[in-house]
Amino acid sequence: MESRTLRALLHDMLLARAFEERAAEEYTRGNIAGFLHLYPGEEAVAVGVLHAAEPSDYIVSTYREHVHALVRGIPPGVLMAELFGRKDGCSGGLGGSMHLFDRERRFMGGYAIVGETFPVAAGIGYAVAMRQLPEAVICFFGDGAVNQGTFHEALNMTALWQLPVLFVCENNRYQIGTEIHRHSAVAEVYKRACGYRIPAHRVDGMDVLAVHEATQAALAEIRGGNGPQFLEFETYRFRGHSMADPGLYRSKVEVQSFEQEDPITVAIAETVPAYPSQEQIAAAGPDSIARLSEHLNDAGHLSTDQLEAMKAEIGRIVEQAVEFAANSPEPTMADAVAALECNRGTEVLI
Amino acid sequence: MESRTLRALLHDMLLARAFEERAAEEYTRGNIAGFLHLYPGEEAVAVGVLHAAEPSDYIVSTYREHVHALVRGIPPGVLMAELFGRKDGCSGGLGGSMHLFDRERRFMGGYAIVGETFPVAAGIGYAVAMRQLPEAVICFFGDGAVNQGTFHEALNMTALWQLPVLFVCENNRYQIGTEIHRHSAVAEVYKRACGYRIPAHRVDGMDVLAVHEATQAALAEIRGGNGPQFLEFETYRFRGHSMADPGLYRSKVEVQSFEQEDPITVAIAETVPAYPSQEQIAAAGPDSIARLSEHLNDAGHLSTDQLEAMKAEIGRIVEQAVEFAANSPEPTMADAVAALECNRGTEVLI
Amino acid sequence: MAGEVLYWQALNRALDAELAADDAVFVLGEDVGLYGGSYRVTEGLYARYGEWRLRDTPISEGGFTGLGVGAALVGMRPVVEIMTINFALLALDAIINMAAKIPFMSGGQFPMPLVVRMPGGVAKQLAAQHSQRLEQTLMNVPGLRIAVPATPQDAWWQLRQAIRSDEPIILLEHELLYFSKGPLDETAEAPPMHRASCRRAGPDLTIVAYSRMVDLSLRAAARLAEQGIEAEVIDLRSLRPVDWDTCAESLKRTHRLLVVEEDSRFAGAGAEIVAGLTERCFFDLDAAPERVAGRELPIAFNASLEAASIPRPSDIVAAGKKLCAR
Amino acid sequence: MAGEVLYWQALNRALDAELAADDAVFVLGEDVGLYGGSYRVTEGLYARYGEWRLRDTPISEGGFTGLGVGAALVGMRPVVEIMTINFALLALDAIINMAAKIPFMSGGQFPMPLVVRMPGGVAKQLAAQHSQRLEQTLMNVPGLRIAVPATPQDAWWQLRQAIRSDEPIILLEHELLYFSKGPLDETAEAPPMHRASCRRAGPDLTIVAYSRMVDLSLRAAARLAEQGIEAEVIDLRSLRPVDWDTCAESLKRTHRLLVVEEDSRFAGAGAEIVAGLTERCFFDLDAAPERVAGRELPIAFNASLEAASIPRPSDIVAAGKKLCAR
Ligand SMILES: Cc1ncc(C[n+]2csc(CCOP(=O)(O)OP(=O)(O)O)c2C)c(N)n1
Ligand SMILES: Cc1ncc(C[n+]2csc(CCOP(=O)(O)OP(=O)(O)O)c2C)c(N)n1
Ligand SMILES: [Mg+2]
Ligand SMILES: [Mg+2]
Repeated sequence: MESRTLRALLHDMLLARAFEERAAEEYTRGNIAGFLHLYPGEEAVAVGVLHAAEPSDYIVSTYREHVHALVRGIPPGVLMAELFGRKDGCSGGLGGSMHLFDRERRFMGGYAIVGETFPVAAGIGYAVAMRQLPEAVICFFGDGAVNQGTFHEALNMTALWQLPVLFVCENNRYQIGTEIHRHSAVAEVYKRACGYRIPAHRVDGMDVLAVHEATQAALAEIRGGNGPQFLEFETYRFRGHSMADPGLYRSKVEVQSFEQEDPITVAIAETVPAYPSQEQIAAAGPDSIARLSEHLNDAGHLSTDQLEAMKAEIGRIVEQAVEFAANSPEPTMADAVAALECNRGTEVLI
Repeated sequence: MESRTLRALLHDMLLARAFEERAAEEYTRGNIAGFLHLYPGEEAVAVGVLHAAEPSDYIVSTYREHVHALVRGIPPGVLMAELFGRKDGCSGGLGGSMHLFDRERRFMGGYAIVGETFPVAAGIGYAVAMRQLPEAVICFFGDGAVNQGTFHEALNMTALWQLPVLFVCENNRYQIGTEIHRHSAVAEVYKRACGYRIPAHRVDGMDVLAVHEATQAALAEIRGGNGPQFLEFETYRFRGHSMADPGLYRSKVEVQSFEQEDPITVAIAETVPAYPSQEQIAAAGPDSIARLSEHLNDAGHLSTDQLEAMKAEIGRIVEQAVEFAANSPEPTMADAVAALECNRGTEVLI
Repeated sequence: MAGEVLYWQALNRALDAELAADDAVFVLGEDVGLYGGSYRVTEGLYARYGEWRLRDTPISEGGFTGLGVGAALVGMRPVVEIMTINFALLALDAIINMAAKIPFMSGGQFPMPLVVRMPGGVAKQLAAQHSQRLEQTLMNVPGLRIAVPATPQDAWWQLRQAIRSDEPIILLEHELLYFSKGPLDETAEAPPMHRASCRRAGPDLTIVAYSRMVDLSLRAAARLAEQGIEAEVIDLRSLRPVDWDTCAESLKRTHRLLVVEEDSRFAGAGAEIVAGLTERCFFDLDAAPERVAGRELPIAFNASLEAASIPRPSDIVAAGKKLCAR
Repeated sequence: MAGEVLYWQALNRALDAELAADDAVFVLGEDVGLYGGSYRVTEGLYARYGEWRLRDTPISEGGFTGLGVGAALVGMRPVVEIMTINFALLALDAIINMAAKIPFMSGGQFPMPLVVRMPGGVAKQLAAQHSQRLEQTLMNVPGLRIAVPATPQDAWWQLRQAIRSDEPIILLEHELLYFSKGPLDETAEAPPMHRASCRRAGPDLTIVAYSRMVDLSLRAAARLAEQGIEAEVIDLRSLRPVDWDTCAESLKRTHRLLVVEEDSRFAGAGAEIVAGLTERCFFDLDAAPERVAGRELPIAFNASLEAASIPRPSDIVAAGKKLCAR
């Protein structure tokens, strides 16, 4: 993979992490309210998948969709403004955190009723197939969502009519507080697709390169006119289900063991060969720092300095996003009515 | 298999056929109205399955359930009275053809919204499992029903909690006018069960003995505490979807080829060894009739005379059923209100 | 110009016209294609437009209605047929939580040119689960429009208007109206979709009805006239929005309101009609408004009980007389 | 005897009492077990009663509500928790076409001892899809009962009554009430489930409300009192059936009706209250009845718009003054 691509993946993962952690802070400060579902731990999925997509593809997502939106290219300020409920948000402050929409970027919405993404994606896929366009629809959902009836109905229809839909399961092993073995008779989610003859694979969702590669392959199949594809990414969320969830149902050991697989740490290791952790540096003592910096010099992709610079820039981006959001006005009742009536054309209806 | 059992299977299949054909006549005469979904062609399934069940098992069915009810033991007169909408019907004339209920015989209802049978069966199974009783729930449904979301949801829950439910798919290859390859991505219905780790088999639904055997085996597994089982029976309906359906979407060739597999003809061949068809007798000429009757004499199970007697008796049963129905009074509005309020106890509610 | 056609034929022609006019239009539902629709509404169209435009679906109401929503998001104009409204309970999330809300919650980015057609009402001994009426459920949803054509002409007009509109629109058809006949002038200009229509003028009493109850009300009005009571009969044609002005204007003259609906009375569609008109016309009313409505019972299979569970012309006559006696 | 508890605690104790009293009772829903319920209503019960009695379900609202129906058919007393009413759109077939109709269509053979609990209403910036109110949908269903407890005491009473009853009963809880406090006397005798309660007496105006709107109405009544208008505030407690007598009796004295509901106005629950009371009390009324209700909009995420989309005490005060000025 090219350096540039690798750097871009890392950049977006770091941005995603920083954006979400900042959103959590703003929630604590009272600038964001309602349900706030954060993504830390799962960045490799959104970044790996969406970097494999074309601008002409469509994205359908859930309530845990900030990072999908961000990686898709919605400006961080516009996103943050939506979380703040402001007029300059991507849904005009009317949708909020769970309902991000961006027509221009074909970001077809965050849906908050579990299972809605499936038929919406199927419907967009139907339109694409009918018009015989080379576009694909990427449908995100969690492990808990696969037990909703619409999952089954949509998988059957997309397979039956060979619709260009890529089903992307973000299997973080939890449906709020219910662990996958307690909600699904079959914990290997990709196996569900066999009942519909949809090609399905399970991939390490903590490894952004593996995610990217699997997605490219699946999208190529879809564009080849071979109907839907299914990818299950094994991942983990480091935080509670939403800001309201203390996450008491998970053991500390479990959470820690997944934190060691943090996709960002993993991605950094990939991008910055031999980049040492702060602990490694401390543990190695001054002598070995010298030794380690040699590794960094042979690097391939990114020096520690460059990484620090990237992080600093991301810090500024997020800061600006918050500023933009804070300065954006609130939508008015007239805006709300106009949104509802956006589809009131000139037809003789009223 | 014992002679007695074989004769009982044949008897019930013949009764079923006669009952349904008579219902069709009564519909034409205007004594029955509404939707009337008949069963001819599929008798081997209901008879084979239900003869393997215990009185303590529960039955959940669809709108095409007259024969399930009949074989379960609801008296033909009581059934016919329900089709006539009369007070002595098994649902008091309030439910009608699609909503047959009989608490005593654990006939837990015919449901007319496709897909409702699944969660109802799961719920009864839940109660049985919780109470650790040796009972099973038999859930009937068609090939079209498996694309409803509740199918998926119920299969997952029954498998997850190991509930004692036998799923019985009557695959007659049509969802009204839509052939199975046009409604399901996977036409081998039993394969759907694999996504839930439910043991599943496909069986010839025109062969009553095969149906019976498969059901016995599945029920034994269930009673052994091994959770749900799934059986797909390949069958065919000779008539339209309901009395309102001329069935123009099926080719004559197809219908005829299935008629040659009529489960009743097949069952008669099984029960009355060497019992010749009218055509065979005619074609063989007088000499061979003599020869064939020898076969009948070694018979095992039933002589031609006995068969004719059985048919005659069935004719009388059906005749009496119609008479009983025609003489039953109509339910009154007070009956209707009482039914709605059957559950209004002595609690302090109103 | 105007010939007589059956109600289903008017719908069939409307679909045909719109399918021909715009290739973003497609129809989906169970047996709408090869079979031609269980009430013949799509007869002949499969052969003409092919399977992508007339899509036979699996039995997956929630899924295929949601599929319609998705297709509408990208500019298609799907016409979803839910075989009967009884199955719409499985599709309400798609209609209420998606179709009606997406235009709003996307901040106005996504219009929703979706039509959902469904026959409903009490037909002939279809029993409790197949005699559903859901108008009040849908009426309470901001963002939806509901049309209730009672004649072939309105069926033709309102279905075409619905398909051409970018709003999510529900067309409630009635199973017993499909084979009713009436004039159809395909070239006549359509009134606004929500405009109520006065089907009979009269100074003594205003009867407000919709769908099949319009015909029953007209029959009752004829009988009332024999007894010296001249009722005005208003066909609402639309249940969301309701054309309050036409009704209020009539009440100003008649001072008496009778609402007729097939739905069971308690919290049915008639509740809003009575409440909305009382609020608007309180001082015009000389008597308490009345509703003739379905009973508080599921619909029985037995034919006599079924008939007694919904309004009959005689019930309307009795209520009209009582109301005018006050 | 009576201590102060939170609303969710009253529900928790009611469940505990009934789970202990009858082993046919079991609770099912998403995260009701190990997690203890998203609003803490089932806290501690999983440990006490085990997984078969507190069943964590997959996300399958249609399926597990239908499972409750099946279990009720064989004499269990399931208490289904739908995490929030927003997801009930996926379970309406089980509630409306099954639970409410089976007793009737089985000819009275099968009672339906099912309880479905669900929090709903507009809470705090949960946005369009999570701010649903469905009372009018359920009110139109013969065979259902709907309880809307507004206080911990009623929550305790009505949940226990519901579990002990053989009728299918919906308990509509309000997300903003869970953490409200009030007295609870566990030994006090319960009034009939459907009986409305007069929360404040006054001769000038009758305010009819339910659920969270009761508290807002009481606050508005206090402010009206400062301006010389003494309002009576009636808490309906039950939406099906409605206790007409208590309301009518009040109107006989006050002659003015104001209905307050959070639901959007058009065809909301208030429509039936206004229509039913107008029909019953027309000649007692001195002015047209009024509704203070939610706007005809999905609920916006933005906090100010959200607040402006549902009744505020000031809206009630304004409507009360206007009504009494007539
Ligand atoms: C139909 C429906 N039921 C329940 C909920 C409440 N709920 C929100 S998120 C969630 C868990 C979803 O789990 P999963 O699909 O694994 O996604 P994750 O949150 O883990 O990303 C639940 C139960 C909902 N939003 N919609
Ligand atoms: C939810 C729902 N959708 C549609 C229908 C209309 N309908 C009645 S039977 C039927 C076909 C069912 O096919 P299948 O499950 O194969 O059973 P079969 O009639 O062949 O026995 C349909 C579509 C219905 N009753 N319920
Ligand atoms: Mg998850
Ligand atoms: Mg079939």
